[in-house]
Amino acid sequence: MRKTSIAAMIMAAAMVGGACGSSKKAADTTPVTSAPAPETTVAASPETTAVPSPVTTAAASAETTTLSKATPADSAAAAAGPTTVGASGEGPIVIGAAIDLTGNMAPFDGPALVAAQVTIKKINAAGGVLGRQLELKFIDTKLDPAATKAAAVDLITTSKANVLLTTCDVDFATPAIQEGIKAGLLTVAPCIGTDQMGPSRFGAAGKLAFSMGNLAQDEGAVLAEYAIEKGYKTAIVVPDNLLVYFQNVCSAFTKRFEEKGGKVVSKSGFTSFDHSVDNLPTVVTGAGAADVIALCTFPPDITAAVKGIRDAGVKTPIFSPWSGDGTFWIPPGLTDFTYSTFASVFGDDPSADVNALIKAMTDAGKAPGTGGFITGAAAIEAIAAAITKAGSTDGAKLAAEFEKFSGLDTTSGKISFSPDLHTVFGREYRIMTFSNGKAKFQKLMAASSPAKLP
Amino acid sequence: MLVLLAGGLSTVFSQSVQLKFHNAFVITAMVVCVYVSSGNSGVISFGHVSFVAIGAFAAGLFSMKAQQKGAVFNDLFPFIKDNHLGNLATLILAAALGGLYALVVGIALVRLNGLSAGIATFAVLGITRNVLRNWTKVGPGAKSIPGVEETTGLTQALMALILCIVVAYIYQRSAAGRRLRATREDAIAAQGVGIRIYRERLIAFTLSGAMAGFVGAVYVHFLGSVSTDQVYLDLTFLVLAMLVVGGVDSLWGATLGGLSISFINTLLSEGEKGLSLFRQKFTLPTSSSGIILAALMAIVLLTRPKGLANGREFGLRGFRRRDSI
Amino acid sequence: MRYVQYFIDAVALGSLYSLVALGIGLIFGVMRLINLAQGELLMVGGYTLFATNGWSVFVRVPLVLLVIVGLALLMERAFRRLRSAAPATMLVMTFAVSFLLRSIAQKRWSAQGKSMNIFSGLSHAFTVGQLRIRYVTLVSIAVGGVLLLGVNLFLNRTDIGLQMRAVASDRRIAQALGVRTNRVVVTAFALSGVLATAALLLFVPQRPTVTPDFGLQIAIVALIGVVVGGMDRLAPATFGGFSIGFANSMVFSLLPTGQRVFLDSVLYGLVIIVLLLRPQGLFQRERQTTRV
Amino acid sequence: MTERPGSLHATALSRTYAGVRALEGVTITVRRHEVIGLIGPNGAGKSTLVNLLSGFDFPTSGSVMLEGFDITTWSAHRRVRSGLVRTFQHGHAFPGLTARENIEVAALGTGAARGVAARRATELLELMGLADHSNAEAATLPHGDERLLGVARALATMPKFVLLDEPAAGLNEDEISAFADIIKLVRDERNAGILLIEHNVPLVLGVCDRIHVLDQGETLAEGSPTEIRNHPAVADAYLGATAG
Repeated sequence: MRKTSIAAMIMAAAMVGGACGSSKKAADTTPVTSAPAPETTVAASPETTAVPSPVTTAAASAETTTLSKATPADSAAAAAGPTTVGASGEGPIVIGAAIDLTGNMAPFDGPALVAAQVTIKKINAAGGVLGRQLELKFIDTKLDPAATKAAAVDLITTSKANVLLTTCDVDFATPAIQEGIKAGLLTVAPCIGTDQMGPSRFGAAGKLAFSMGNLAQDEGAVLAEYAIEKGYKTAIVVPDNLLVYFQNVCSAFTKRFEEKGGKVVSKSGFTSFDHSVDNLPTVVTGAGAADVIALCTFPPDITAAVKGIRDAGVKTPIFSPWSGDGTFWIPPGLTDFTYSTFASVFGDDPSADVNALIKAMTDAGKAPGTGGFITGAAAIEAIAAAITKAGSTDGAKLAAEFEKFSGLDTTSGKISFSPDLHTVFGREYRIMTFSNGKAKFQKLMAASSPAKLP
Repeated sequence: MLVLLAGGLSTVFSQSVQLKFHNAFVITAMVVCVYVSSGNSGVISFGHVSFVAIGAFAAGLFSMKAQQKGAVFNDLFPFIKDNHLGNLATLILAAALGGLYALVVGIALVRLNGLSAGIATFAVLGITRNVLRNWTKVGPGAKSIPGVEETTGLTQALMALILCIVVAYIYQRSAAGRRLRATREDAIAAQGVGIRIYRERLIAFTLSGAMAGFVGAVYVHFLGSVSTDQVYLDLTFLVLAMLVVGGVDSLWGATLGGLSISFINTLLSEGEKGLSLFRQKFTLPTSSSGIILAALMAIVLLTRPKGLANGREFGLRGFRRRDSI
Repeated sequence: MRYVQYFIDAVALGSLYSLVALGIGLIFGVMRLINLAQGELLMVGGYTLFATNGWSVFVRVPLVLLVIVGLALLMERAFRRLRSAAPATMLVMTFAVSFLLRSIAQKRWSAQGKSMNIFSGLSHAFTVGQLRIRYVTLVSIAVGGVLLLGVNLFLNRTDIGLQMRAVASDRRIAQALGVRTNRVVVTAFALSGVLATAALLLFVPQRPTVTPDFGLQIAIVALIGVVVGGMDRLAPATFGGFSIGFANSMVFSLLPTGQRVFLDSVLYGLVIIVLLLRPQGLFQRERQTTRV
Repeated sequence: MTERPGSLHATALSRTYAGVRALEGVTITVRRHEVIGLIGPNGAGKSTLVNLLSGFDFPTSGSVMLEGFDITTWSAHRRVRSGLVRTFQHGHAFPGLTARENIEVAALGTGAARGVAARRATELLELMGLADHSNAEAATLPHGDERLLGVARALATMPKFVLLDEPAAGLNEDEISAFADIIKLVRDERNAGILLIEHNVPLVLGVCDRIHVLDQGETLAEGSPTEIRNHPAVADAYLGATAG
């Protein structure tokens, strides 16, 4: 009896302590964001971004001074007075990122975040946006829905974020996206690949939501057009039913391949994680002969899929979207495996800017694993461009600018949005091919248009 | 009184920390739901998150505006696609569907014991998730349900938890609850005095299913959205761990387990962001909170195998060693 | 012919899972413990293989064996205090250990998969007529058979095996008769480590990417198999593991293309039906009515 | 003998376990207001017979009738609700519940309201001399008290027939004579039929109206205490071995 009470008391103390601690933290942070002097630029304060940021962002050195100034009196004053300095155009422009640094999206969100930090540093060094510095604050959501929502709220209310970045999976990002668009903020996901970012999922308020990823309909189209260009006439299409993105890429491939005179001889997929991947060799060999296999899935099951197909003696070229990027999953000696991606991480990217960015990240000890990192840079560049054009950080105005982007030049190439499509289309893809386990850049290629799916 | 408490909490804590409280209350309510069945019967169910999922999806789909629903989820059966319900109605619907589903599942499965029961209920969870994710006539497919009205505030979350605790308390004090607890103590003796194990378990299973459906609806009205992976394995393991760490055989244990793990989890993730505590500043490394939480759970289990509550129960005059059955 | 190929595929998957099931069944038999963390033995072994990619197999195989058996023994230490705790407590304890190890792996290697490369050629196929058989399938069946036989011989013919069975049937009485329970349980865990190593080495040619969830994915399926097969004895547990893998593959092949997304539903439905019809296990003789 | 209302009647009961015969063609009747003793050496099939009568096991052949109804395939709890209850050789008290709760829950099991259950518990605790222990957990009771609690718990279901499985094991002589009075009380005041399985021969001979002797799964003898005492085969098989 006594023991329980003690345990309960400790627990209660822990709760209160935790909560007080964090509320105190919130109070401590306030002066950081409301630092009155415009020249006091703070980026990536460890207060909210405890993760040792791999890249020293512009004004990280300012954090200690700001911290030491944060006396209780300051906090009280800050709490009492209006703290909307950021919105008034005086302080830094805050970009809040509610992203995953722990769970299954961390391999995508992490590199995008690092690229965003490098880009912010570059922009700040060049004088910022509208004369204001950019400041990135991030919170790890661990893909937990409640934590995702709380992270977004924390960034919006405590950090006074002007723009919100979310994780790269639309379903796990939804709690944060909804908080962002509800607060009237431009809400951007670095690398969601479906057309779900925007009004098609979130209704009218979804006008504020965008993704810097490549639209699945566009990516499927480019893969099909490349296949046609290679002279392939017949295709076996193998979608992974797990994600809408995979289904859409493979459907778009089918659509465009047939539009261009190709013939899809079989379309039969599997589902990641339900252990059906080991059946793929039979599915593929049973489909008969074809010139190309379009495989839309991701690690870990893509390894078993590709290796299974090759080990079964099938030498047909395999085409994959960005989800097949990276060396980490490649079985040894992989040959005739082609994928489309944002950037080559194998040192042979045709763009000097991209290679410079990769170098900056590698120097910081965070070499990217796939080309998806570039979307973090693109997000910052697009946001900066929109703020410059709109002369404001107002979400609706920024969204209007985003919808007008047509061929906007970014490190990731020229990007376009439309009122209907809030995910990038028309970007030039890097077509990459693995031969004998080595990846090689083939060509830059943009889709003539996104394929239309029913 | 509750409103005052909630109001008090909301003035003291920042908005994002309040959301963690919301979440703690709702998740703890789920633990209490599982307790009603598993705690009283002694048969662990891995399937209760199915009922949470059913409740959450039903409430989510029916609280979406018909127009948006038609645009995003065009395949739905017309009666799902074209109808819209108010917040309260979705809570009732979710409880009804959760109870009905639990009844159907229970009719087949409550006859099973031990691990067979565990695996069978786990299979129900797998089926529920698979169907909701792939049968686009009844669910949103591999997409989240967006735009659910966020009507679960701090007060509502706390009320939902208290409601669940009260229902659980009334049930376990009722004749039916006492009969079920007798079967947990000694199944053979219970049969020997005429207790129908099957019937008693089915009552508890259905009741807890209805409660779980209700909590699922509260959950979706808190999150504002839901997807199948958010009400699947991770949540199942979390809720069960909370139940066992708190103490599976008492309502107090279930409540204590849910609240304490939630709050430690919050503390740790705040710690990753940087946390001032007793004038000391702590910063935990990224992604370390899961490691610490798992280690703490293991330590609690090793030092208190019967859970934090160690069999103690809520009582009117403080905590008693064990309340009447 | 198509159906024969389906059958071969199903046998292939079944034989892989039977190896994992054997390990789970052994620990359950001796300790009445469902070890959810059994999969993490495979996961940690997988990362060991990843870290030693390119080394000689003569170094890697003993090293992986050492790591996995070492981890199995550590787990035994962690579970030791809970030997007489309630089953739910033990289960959640193994879950906590599994969660701990997965969290560490996630922090150390991130959720991004890592490619392992050992005995890669084993998953190549040879053809008999139109039929395609992977070498790894034959090896799995052979290894599975030999290990099942070996463990059974060990249990039936050696002193420690006999003690193990005594502990399995009633630990208190065994203890009272002077059986050194700790030694027996430690041996069982070490043995389960050996079995996990064998399973891992045969999984890798076919599933060469290790993620933090790599082991959990496999262990859950194998565990379901063990319960369905009948967990009280080793052979039924192993055949249970085989059956679940076999059914997983067979159901997929037999479902119409458009319905294959419902694989999990059909499979879990079958599991429920089997449990309702034979709660004691598919391959278990009927239990005597509970004696009162 | 034909089945009559007011009796529990088993006809030609047999039970085979995996080829081994545990019980073979046993016919037995217990009437209301009557105590039948069931004796026999270890392994004679006494427990099997009780299990078959109470629904904890089912016969390979033969039937069980309760007051005119064929209850052969009825579940245990259904039999309890129809007035046929048993106790257990090894106590099987609900270990975490108090003595009072053990009795109350039995009453609740047969559908009594909580107030009624509480009243019954008070009465039965009094009757069994357990009133002092009413709030002690069953697991902490001495062996003898645990047996008595088992009987009290059975009586809380308001049975017409009670099968007592070695209720006196662990009782001392004073307690045994008190227990004999309780059995008679149950028979006389509650008008119940009682089947008493017991090794304690003086108790059986003293309290039973008739005695049924099993040996190796078959009926060896049946009759009044006097008849059984003088039955040569019984003396050989059983009485001689233990009573001597």
